[in-house]
Amino acid sequence: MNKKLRTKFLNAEIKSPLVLPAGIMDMSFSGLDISAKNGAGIVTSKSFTLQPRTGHKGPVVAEFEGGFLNAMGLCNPGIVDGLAETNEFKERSDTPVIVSVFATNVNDFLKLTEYVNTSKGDFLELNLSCPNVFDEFGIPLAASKDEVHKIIKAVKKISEFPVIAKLSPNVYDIVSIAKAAESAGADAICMINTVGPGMLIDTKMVKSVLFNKFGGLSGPCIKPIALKLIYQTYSEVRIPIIGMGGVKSGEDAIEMMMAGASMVGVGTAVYYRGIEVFNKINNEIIEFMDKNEYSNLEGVPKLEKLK
Amino acid sequence: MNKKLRTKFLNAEIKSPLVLPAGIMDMSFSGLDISAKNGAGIVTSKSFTLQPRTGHKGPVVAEFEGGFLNAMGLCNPGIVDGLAETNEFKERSDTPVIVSVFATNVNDFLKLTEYVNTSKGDFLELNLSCPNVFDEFGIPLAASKDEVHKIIKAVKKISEFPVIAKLSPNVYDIVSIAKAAESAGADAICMINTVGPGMLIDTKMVKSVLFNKFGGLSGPCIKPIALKLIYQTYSEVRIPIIGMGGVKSGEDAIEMMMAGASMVGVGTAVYYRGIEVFNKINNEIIEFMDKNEYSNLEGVPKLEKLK
Amino acid sequence: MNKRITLKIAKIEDETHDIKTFTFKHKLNAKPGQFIMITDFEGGEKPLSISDCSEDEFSITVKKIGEFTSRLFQKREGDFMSIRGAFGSSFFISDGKVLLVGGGYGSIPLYLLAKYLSEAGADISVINGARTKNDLVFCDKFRELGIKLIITTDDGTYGEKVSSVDVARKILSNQLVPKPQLGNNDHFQAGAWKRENDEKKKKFDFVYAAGPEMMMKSLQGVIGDIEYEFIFERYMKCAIGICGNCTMDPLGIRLCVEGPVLSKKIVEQITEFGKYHRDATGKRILY
Amino acid sequence: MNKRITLKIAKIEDETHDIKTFTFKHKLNAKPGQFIMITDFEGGEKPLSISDCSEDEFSITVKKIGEFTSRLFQKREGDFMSIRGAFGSSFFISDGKVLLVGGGYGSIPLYLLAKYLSEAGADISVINGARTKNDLVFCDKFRELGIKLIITTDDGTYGEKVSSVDVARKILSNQLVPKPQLGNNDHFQAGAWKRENDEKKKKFDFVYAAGPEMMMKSLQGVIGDIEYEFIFERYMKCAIGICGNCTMDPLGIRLCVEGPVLSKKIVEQITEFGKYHRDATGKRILY
Ligand SMILES: Cc1cc2nc3c(=O)[nH]c(=O)nc-3n(C[C@H](O)[C@H](O)[C@H](O)COP(=O)(O)OP(=O)(O)OC[C@H]3O[C@@H](n4cnc5c(N)ncnc54)[C@H](O)[C@@H]3O)c2cc1C
Ligand SMILES: Cc1cc2nc3c(=O)[nH]c(=O)nc-3n(C[C@H](O)[C@H](O)[C@H](O)COP(=O)(O)OP(=O)(O)OC[C@H]3O[C@@H](n4cnc5c(N)ncnc54)[C@H](O)[C@@H]3O)c2cc1C
Ligand SMILES: Cc1cc2nc3c(=O)[nH]c(=O)nc-3n(C[C@H](O)[C@H](O)[C@H](O)COP(=O)(O)O)c2cc1C
Ligand SMILES: Cc1cc2nc3c(=O)[nH]c(=O)nc-3n(C[C@H](O)[C@H](O)[C@H](O)COP(=O)(O)O)c2cc1C
Ligand code: FES
Ligand code: FES
Repeated sequence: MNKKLRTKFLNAEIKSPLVLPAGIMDMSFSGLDISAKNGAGIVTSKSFTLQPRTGHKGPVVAEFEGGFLNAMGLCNPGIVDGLAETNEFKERSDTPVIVSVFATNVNDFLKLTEYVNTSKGDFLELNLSCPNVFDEFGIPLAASKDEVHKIIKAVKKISEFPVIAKLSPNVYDIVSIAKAAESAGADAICMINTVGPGMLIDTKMVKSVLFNKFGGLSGPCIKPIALKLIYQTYSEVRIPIIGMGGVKSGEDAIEMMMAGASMVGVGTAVYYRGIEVFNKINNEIIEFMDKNEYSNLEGVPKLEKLK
Repeated sequence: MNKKLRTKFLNAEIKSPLVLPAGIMDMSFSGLDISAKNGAGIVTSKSFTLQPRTGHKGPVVAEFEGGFLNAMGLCNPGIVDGLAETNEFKERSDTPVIVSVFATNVNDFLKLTEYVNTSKGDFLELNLSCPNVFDEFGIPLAASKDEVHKIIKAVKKISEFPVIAKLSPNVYDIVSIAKAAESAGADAICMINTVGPGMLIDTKMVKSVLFNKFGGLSGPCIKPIALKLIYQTYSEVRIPIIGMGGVKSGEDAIEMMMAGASMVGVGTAVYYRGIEVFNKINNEIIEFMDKNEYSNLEGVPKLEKLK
Repeated sequence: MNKRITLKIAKIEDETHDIKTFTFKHKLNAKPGQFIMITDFEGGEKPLSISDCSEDEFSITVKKIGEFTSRLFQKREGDFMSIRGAFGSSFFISDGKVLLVGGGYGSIPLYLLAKYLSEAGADISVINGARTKNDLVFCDKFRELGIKLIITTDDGTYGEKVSSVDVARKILSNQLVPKPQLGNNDHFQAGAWKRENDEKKKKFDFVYAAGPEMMMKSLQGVIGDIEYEFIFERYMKCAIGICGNCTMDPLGIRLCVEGPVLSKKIVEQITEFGKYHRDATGKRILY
Repeated sequence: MNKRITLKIAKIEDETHDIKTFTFKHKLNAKPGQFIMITDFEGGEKPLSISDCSEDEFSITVKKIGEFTSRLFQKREGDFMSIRGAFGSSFFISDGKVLLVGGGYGSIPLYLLAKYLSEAGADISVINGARTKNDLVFCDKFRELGIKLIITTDDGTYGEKVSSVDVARKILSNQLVPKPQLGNNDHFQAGAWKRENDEKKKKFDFVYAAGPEMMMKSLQGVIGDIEYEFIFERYMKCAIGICGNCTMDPLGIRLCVEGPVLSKKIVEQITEFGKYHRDATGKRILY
């Protein structure tokens, strides 16, 4: 891959700043592999839970103008079978892999971390986007800086891999949560998870389209929300940010970087532009760099931080 | 206008369920008038403040895939000149008008209400979407059910017009706020205001596109978020809802109604489909009713409420 | 194309005791091998092959298996169903000498294929097999196309007791030469179709197969170096190529996008073929 | 079309002491009368008429007035500016006998119009007026088009002391007949352009005007029943027809969508014409 795309992320050398995010093309080692082969610099596993989960009944996705709703329901084969896929991927590829895990309490996160410690993964990502678990003030886990701090602090104590906190955009003050993650020892932030959630209705059958009724928004239309939250967070934390949400083009990826992202996730755009999307965006980034005379990614400027 | 579109809203007879929402084509009596002439059943004034406001410097709007960001900054001529426009409109039209007002505290809302009492308006709408004023727990006004309750209760005591609470979607639990509004005596809910906010970046100049940096999302892509919040609210309050957010077609309007809206706002779609958008949507609603054999709007079913 | 459309069921027809065809009036523009995702919004959205498709209508043909298909079987004409698609790859349309091998409800996508092949002027033989006579689908439809039809049953309830793969092996090696059927006299009869010595041996140009994966796996072993396409099933959720549930190892082929029809070159690289597939959790299930 | 594009300033030229032309290399496809919104992202996005436009470049011509335009005047060639557009209505292109009346920097959109009219074969007279000689724009550009040019100044610093509306009145009533200019000898000279008795009176087909609103208001009084189009200015924010800041009473015409060029039929119904406009708060400002 073109040298111009080389980047560092937490002391790892990465061949492209693009990341395959959790939940996209990652139910199998081969899904990770084809994404890496198509130009992703880092790939992320599905968010694994302790037990296997079938996820929600279909329809689990629904398109609208500007994006998709999804309510996969965290379907995954469970941490044991999941890590087997991750390991099989690592036997074939030198592309770094982020193992994503999901739980709703410290204990389960710790158990998951122990499993991940035994794997061939490179990074551990904690999916902290649960809207259904509340702290004592009735604030959802995703929005509770105390919960987030507690979980990360505990996980950091035992994790053998750098720890990435994946944050939900659906909170008042994502910056305070990012800061809580940072102060608890998180090595990086990954943001944003899906927005909303939202709903769509079939007017002929008078039914919500998703069987789960509600699903998170992803795709181009969430990009402005992602950029804003990444920019705010970048202005106040020092740890690197994997920025994502609606990235579809090289231009979008550059926007993410200018907002403060070190790495850029590309999820739903796999639908819009095919699995080749990573290389397409890689090439567009190079084009942009050539046109604007940036010789390496570090040279691409960031917005002035918010005061 | 076609009789099929007749609807009741708070004891007023309305010729179409479509509403021109606050902030769209409403800086002048003639903007309201042309919207009514083009088929809006109710028109809303710009949100007036006690003093005139120039609003933010431009750019104040920015397009992205699926919608627009705007950061108008509540520009308005102030309540006195604003009501003069409203009154001039009412001299020419029998279309009901909602006077929207914005403040950040009870006292100012009360002063605004006194002005509105002297006007020819038909409804009073309180724009409660301020993200910049916090209650004692650090919760923004838009998200504080106590603040919302306090303001509405006070305003209801003196308002000579039915009071509509306009809610922000950017809160954890819009239902509790809607319920607070209802229990304080609000006659209706208007939802949703713009989403996010978000940001866009010009990659050549490395600047945020909006001079205010951040702006609220409107347009088609917020429809799923609007539908979800309206549906949740409809499931738990009895007062009518003016539903809005991304409505662009008759099908969208029907979705809003099925989610629980009594009236449907059409804002940003004025850009996509011209000022004729109201009549276009009116016609599409009639077409839908004919095709699915609904003889009046009350016959259009709602989704089963959430339990 | 992922736009959802909600349609009334225009017609429901029984194919067998547990297979029905549902027809919708809608211009779908689907090609043989493609599928739709269909739902009634009551839980479950499922991939089903297009079994027929014309200018203004299309059909799906469904075997009652579990929760979703059972509910579908209770629908009546006039009921709404909501679909998106058509999705996926379609069969190559050869104009040469071709053999189609279908097993059980797997034969469903082969009918539309046969129609297209027939229009293209191909010399078509179809082996339509099933476990037992009651599971045979589309025999009449194949007959109507006027092609060479060979019906087999594993248990001999229709014709001899024989596996379709065995028959395919004999036909591909020209030991047997199927003749255009006479009336309904088209069950497998090894004797009747023995190659006469004066019959010319023309090699087959293309083999198509649809059916149980283990059947296709065996068939692969007898095809030799002839070009082929198989149609596969994997658990599908999004059908738009993002969730990754339907990927096939080790290529990461997404069956909903690059499939469901896969060509020889791809099939030969698929190590999970005939070994395992993944369920709704992503767990591997061995065959 | 609302897509934003960020471009380098290719060329900056002085027109007068306080008017400059900025040229960009970009295919804008704008028609005479249309405008763009332009910003440097330092505060302010402003509507400016397209003053020239060809296959691969376009220009704007700007008078230094306040904060934004002053900052614009400090830009250099090679600096970026970001634009969206072109927006709005454009002038009708007549091929008859037409009179263009421009006042001050208002003449800016008339040059591109004159170019189009000239191509359409119209018989063109332009009255290019200003308060004083230093405020005259585009005189040379109009001269290059080889059309009948009449330059007026309110204070007589170029030609006689005369108002452009007065001159327009005389020309429209055929008391004066403008002749093609000789060299730079095109300032207003009532004597030189008196109608000779043998000159045929052909009525004007179309009048175009651009300039201070009160000038256009007076002009309206002398046009009689000839068709006309005026180009207006109102405070613009969104430029996409949703904020309503630029509406004109009582029609609710959005100047950014239905304007900035308005035809006689519309202008005649606009009650605020020459009376008031609205500022950034929406407050009415009397002329
Ligand atoms: C591309 C493709 C085309 C198909 N075409 C046809 C067809 O034309 N006719 C037909 O009858 N069947 C077809 N199937 C199979 C059909 O999708 C399943 O029979 C159906 O989903 C069963 O659902 P259920 O709820 O009734 O059964 P369940 O009890 O839910 O499942 C029974 C079995 O059906 C399969 N299945 C269930 N859900 C899915 C899913 N979402 N994706 C894939 N497989 C699933 C699994 O093997 C499962 O073990 C096709 C499958 C695929 C992938
Ligand atoms: C359709 C249209 C075409 C125009 N074409 C030209 C042109 O070709 N050349 C040119 O020099 N000027 C043109 N103008 C006027 C130009 O927009 C203003 O001169 C400019 O915006 C002044 O900005 P400022 O910050 O320098 O001055 P400010 O000090 O901000 O304002 C001075 C005056 O400029 C006007 N103005 C300011 N902002 C706006 C705005 N957003 N929209 C409309 N008017 C505004 C107001 O009358 C204001 O009183 C046009 C205006 C319109 C509406
Ligand atoms: C189908 C789908 C499944 C997802 N599953 C997960 C998941 O398991 N864990 C997680 O942290 N995020 C999950 N996400 C969120 C994505 O990782 C990403 O944050 C989001 O989609 C925004 O990026 P995009 O707009 O590029 O898709 C999922 C998104 C989609 C569309
Ligand atoms: C340019 C613009 C200005 C707006 N101004 C206001 C306002 O002053 N007060 C208010 O309550 N809502 C305001 N809104 C929000 C709209 O009333 C509406 O809630 C929102 O745009 C969603 O509807 P839409 O997607 O149909 O535009 C504004 C929206 C836009 C796009
Ligand atoms: S079903 Fe989701 S990738 Fe194929
Ligand atoms: S500037 Fe907003 S409507 Fe014209």
